[in-house]
Amino acid sequence: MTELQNIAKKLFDDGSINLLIGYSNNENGGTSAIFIDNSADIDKLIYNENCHQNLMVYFQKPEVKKFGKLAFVVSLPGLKSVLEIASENQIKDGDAYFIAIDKDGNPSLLQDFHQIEDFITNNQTKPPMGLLKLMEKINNMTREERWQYWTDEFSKCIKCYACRSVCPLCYCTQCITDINIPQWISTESSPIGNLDWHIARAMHLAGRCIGCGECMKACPVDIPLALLTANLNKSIAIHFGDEPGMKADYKYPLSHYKLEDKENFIR
Amino acid sequence: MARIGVFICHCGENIASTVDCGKVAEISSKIPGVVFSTDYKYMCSDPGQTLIKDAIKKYKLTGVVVGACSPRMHEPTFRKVVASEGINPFFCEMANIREHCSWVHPKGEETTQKAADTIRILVEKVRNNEPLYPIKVPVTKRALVIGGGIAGIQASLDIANAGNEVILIEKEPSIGGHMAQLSETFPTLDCSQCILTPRMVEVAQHPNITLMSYSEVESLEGFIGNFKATIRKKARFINEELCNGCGDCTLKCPIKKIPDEFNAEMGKRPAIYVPFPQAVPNKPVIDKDNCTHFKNGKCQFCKTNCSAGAIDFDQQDQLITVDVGAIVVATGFTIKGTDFFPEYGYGKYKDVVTGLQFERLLSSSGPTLGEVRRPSDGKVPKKVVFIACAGSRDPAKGIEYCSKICCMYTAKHAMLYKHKVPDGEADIFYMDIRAGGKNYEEFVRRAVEEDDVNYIRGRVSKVYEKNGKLIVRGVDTLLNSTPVEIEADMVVLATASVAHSDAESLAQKLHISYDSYNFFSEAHPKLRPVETNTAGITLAGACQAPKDIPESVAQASAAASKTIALFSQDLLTREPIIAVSNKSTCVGCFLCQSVCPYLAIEREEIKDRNGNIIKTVASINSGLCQGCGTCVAFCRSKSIDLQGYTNNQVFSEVSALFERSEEYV
Amino acid sequence: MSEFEPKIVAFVCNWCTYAGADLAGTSRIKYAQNVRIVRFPCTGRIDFMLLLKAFEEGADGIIVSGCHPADCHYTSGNYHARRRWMVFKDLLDFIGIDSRRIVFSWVSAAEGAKWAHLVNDTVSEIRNLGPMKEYKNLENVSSNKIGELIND
Amino acid sequence: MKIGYFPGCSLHGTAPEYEASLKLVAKAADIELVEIEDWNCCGATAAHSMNRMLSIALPARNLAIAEKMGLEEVVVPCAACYSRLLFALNEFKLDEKVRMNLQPIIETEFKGNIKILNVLDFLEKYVMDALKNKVDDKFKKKAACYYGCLLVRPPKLTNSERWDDPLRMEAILKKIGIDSIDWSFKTECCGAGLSIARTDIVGKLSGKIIEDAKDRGADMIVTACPMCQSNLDMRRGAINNYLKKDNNIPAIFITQLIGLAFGYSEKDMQFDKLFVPISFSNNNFSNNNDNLKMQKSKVKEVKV
Repeated sequence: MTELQNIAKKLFDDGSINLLIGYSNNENGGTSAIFIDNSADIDKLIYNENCHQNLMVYFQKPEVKKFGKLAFVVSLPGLKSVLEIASENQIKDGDAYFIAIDKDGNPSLLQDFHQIEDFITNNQTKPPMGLLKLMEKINNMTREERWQYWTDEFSKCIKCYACRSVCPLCYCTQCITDINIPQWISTESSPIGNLDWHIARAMHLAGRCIGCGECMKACPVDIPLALLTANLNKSIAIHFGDEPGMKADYKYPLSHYKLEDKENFIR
Repeated sequence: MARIGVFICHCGENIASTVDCGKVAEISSKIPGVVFSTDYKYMCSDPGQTLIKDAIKKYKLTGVVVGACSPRMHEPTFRKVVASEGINPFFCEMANIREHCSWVHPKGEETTQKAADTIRILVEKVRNNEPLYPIKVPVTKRALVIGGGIAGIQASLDIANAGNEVILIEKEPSIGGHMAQLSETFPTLDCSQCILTPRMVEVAQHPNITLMSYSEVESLEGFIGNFKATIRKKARFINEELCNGCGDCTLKCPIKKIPDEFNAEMGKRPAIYVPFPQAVPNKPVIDKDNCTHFKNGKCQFCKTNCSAGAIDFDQQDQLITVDVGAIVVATGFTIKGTDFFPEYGYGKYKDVVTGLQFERLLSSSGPTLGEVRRPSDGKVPKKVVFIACAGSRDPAKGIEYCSKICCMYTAKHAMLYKHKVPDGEADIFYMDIRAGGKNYEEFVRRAVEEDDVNYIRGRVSKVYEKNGKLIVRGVDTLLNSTPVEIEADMVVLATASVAHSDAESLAQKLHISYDSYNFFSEAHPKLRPVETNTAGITLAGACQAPKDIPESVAQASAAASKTIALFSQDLLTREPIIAVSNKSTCVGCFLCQSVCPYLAIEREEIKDRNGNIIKTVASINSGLCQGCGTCVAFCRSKSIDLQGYTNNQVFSEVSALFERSEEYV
Repeated sequence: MSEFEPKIVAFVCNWCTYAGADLAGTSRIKYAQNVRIVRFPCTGRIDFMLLLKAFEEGADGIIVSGCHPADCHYTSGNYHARRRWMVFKDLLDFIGIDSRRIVFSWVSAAEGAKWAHLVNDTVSEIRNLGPMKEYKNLENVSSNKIGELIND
Repeated sequence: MKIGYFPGCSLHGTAPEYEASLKLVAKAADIELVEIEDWNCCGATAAHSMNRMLSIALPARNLAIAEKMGLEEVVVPCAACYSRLLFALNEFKLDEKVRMNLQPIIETEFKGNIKILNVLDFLEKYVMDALKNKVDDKFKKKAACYYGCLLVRPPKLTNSERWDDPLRMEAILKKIGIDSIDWSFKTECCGAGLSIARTDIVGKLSGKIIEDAKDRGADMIVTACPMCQSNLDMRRGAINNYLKKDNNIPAIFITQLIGLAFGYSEKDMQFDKLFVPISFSNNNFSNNNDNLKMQKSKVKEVKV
């Protein structure tokens, strides 16, 4: 039995949890989420470098919530999303256990936000180089080139909303794109509809996105979606000095202000 | 299906001279849903209103768009018209084709097109309007009057005499304001203090008035009928209840050389002082910055000599919160000092004084006991030059307006000087004499004809000192622009009246608007001259613009009557422009909560039948919400909306911004 | 060919800029006709989606204007708006939409002349930028790419 | 450090002592003044009374050349030149039409990034610090600091804070131990260009200045403008005529005094070029009769 499985077993054995969400091998040779509701299935629980999905996306699903006591296997991005949704009043301290996987792959049990905050501080990683390079490349383009780049990318979008489904922060019961009075965003996968959707998605995640990159990985047509939010978070860090997912009492930068915020762009 | 009527007003020639109103009506008639469209000379007139009423009946209209002036002008008028025909008044919108169109553009097709576009935008809004019903809120029948000059005193007395409570706050140690500093008043030359001090006493003794001197507004929350004001009662270091006003402390204070504010710094006062003998309240105050005790802890002369034991060096500023239903702002004005004028010596010549300083020299309660003596050597000046419009009406000085009172008080000064120094000479440099007012022109003529005051029409370019005389170099524009040089003993500048230096920050605390000179702005320059744009707050006196005493008093009574009218109702009707939340779609992220400046967003727990909490959602307190809509723009799931500016309404407006020709083919 | 006349929409708050535009009217200060005004209670109310919608409707330029800092009728709506626009502008820049087409300004109720200048300046700047052809071309961007992808 | 230098006609003509003293003062403060190559007239009064574009193009050409030379700042010691150059730069910045039309006229590119310093700006920015511990007892004289009109006016252009009663020269002189009087004619007109055509008017205007300075106990008038200095110094004949008495109060450039404080000699500072003599050596700063006679004879020589 691995250390991970040991921790899980103990949680079941002492009755702390009714459901554990972790990773297991799937028939395609990859990994997928596994929902374990009794200790008999614990031997299927694994963790390796292929386990990237942010399992916190399941936290708000009613099907999961009804189990009551929960545990999640989470790595750094998952833990950041825990703190972010905590700051958004979606999870309270003690609502779930977290089996945190550190950068060397070792599991440990975290129970409160304070421990999570410490864990995140001690396990900081750099964002993937590829993403940063692409971001820099786009920023170095002329405006016309950037527009062309994104028009091309967005034209691929088939409005499958996989980006929304995998995002742990897209938990609204009513998404703006589903509203038809008024019809904010055209439902068809037309150029304008696609552009509106991706701008709206980015703005709704600005200052909230914790950078797990799931949206990009889930996208069936490979639009580098995480760039939009990553670039916005960069602006927010520069303008306001805020970074989401670091503290449970994080103050959303767009609903707070400082008198001295810069306004050199305002006439 | 909406049945909308469009009514285009010519506003006489105001709109019709540049906009083809008939054509706008014709274009509007083709908008889907518009079943009636017409134009008329004066839509706000009685026949105009009847025209709308008749059309509502005849065409069974469900909504109305009036293309006329700014909604800030006539929206209530037309909403009333619509309501009188049984339609919810919020189905009436105004398209601003006057201020935003006909007045700012030349006559032509494009201007007409803009008017038509504006109508179309509002038609789309009306199509998506929903019936709204006024909100009733209780009224606190207590007024806060800020400023205890003649305007504040008058407003307080009027409101209190109508049977309402008044809290009058004054930032100085005594009420009275500038009027208490004046010697005599124009055009009657009656003694200023003689007519003012009875009013001051009346304030102090009035059972309905709570006087808080040496106090300032710290902050203000709430809205009409329900303000919550926090007042800073500054420590005067005197126990006001123990103090009997004997004044022994002021006599015993060893510090005696502090420039006296009440005497416009022409005299001196001690560190513990009553600003003037008739002060109300007649209680001293310790000037902490100049008091030896506060500087090094050594002196306590006042304390040891106070038989009442009223001196309290440990007193602290107090913050007092009061509930009030209405506010009258009567904070008055100040004047530019002589240091504002490079050409008149930057204040370095002692014998160049301001009008207010000269007023103190004329006053029998002033530092010279009413004898005109010049500050430098105490000699009686035999030649006094008065300079009117010092700073005022001068774009180069940044003060383009007329200070209004200077022509009259300069004439008064010259006259009073001549009465006191009959062999003296008084010269007045002026630009124009503005003596509009009852008996004002006659007063000026009296100065010229009876008192031999010498009026010189021209400006003064420079005043400098030479051999103990002030050389006034100017020009006489009536005598072929002859340069004039006058050797004067004294120069009196009628310096510009300006807003207080803290006027801007007070306006920001009160959320009232102010103009570029920091005078507070009235809601409408002609028809709502005492109200501000913030409901429940009115203006009185020179905080709005320079005014003389009769005008200030008249406006104070007007502000009081507005306040009394408000207090005559138990419940106040508020516009239902507030936010509402959709509790079924709200996910309770509460990112909206911190944007609400009124703390109107509350957490509401939704429970199932067994009392278990299903979720916590945002709920809007309709009493607190003021309808800014900031939370609406924040809500990702659009679970909050703003009545009167709903998502659907503004979205429809934007959708109708530009004409899409195919729709009308 | 006549000169390109840009279509400008102004989203303004009721208390400051709308009143400032009223003052421009009462003062008879002339300015360009290209602007269409939409009234909001506060700049805080202005949803970024409405700006996108305005471009979609054919606007070549957008003015967003409200009360100066510290003057907001509702105390702080303009401060929130200020942050929102800071972030939104950066996003538009990143996507390649010319953010010069959106002009943010504070115009108080006393600044009728500033309002007139703002409109005139915006019109002449947008005239120099030319029509907002990106958005207009979007209508013509074929869904071919999507088609190609599905056919793959 | 290198700073641009626009002498204008005066410093190469009537006021060589101003140029000499300024250059040595700069040298003492470790500044090299680089004269703008091939400079031309600033346009003076003639250009702006005739043609606005000409009055902008003439100074702008000088500034453009300075920019091309890689200079970031240029010192303009003559107050009139200073005014014209500042005006041109300001118009260039504010008026789009000027920007569009200028280049073909001056046949060179101009970006408008250069900064213009008058002599007081220059002394405050680069020399003040070097004047620490330069208080000298021999300077225990009363100065009447005279600014004239164009050094401070128009205030919107020059950004002067106290344009009717400036105190900048006073502060600089204080550094070397000279106290200044408070007087009323600091910014009065000296008569300026009427020096040639209407010497009598200059006599009257400058006379009033001299009279007030003297009445208030000044030992010397200190200037920062070659025009003012020449009127106050050279037109003593006309001045004395107007005042109906002889006046021997000297008028000297501020840079000459600063130079002395740096240890240069009166000869270096070209005191001999002054019509009304002045000397600080051997405590013989005086207005004795010898000097007066000398002055009278000189006045005669140059009477136009």
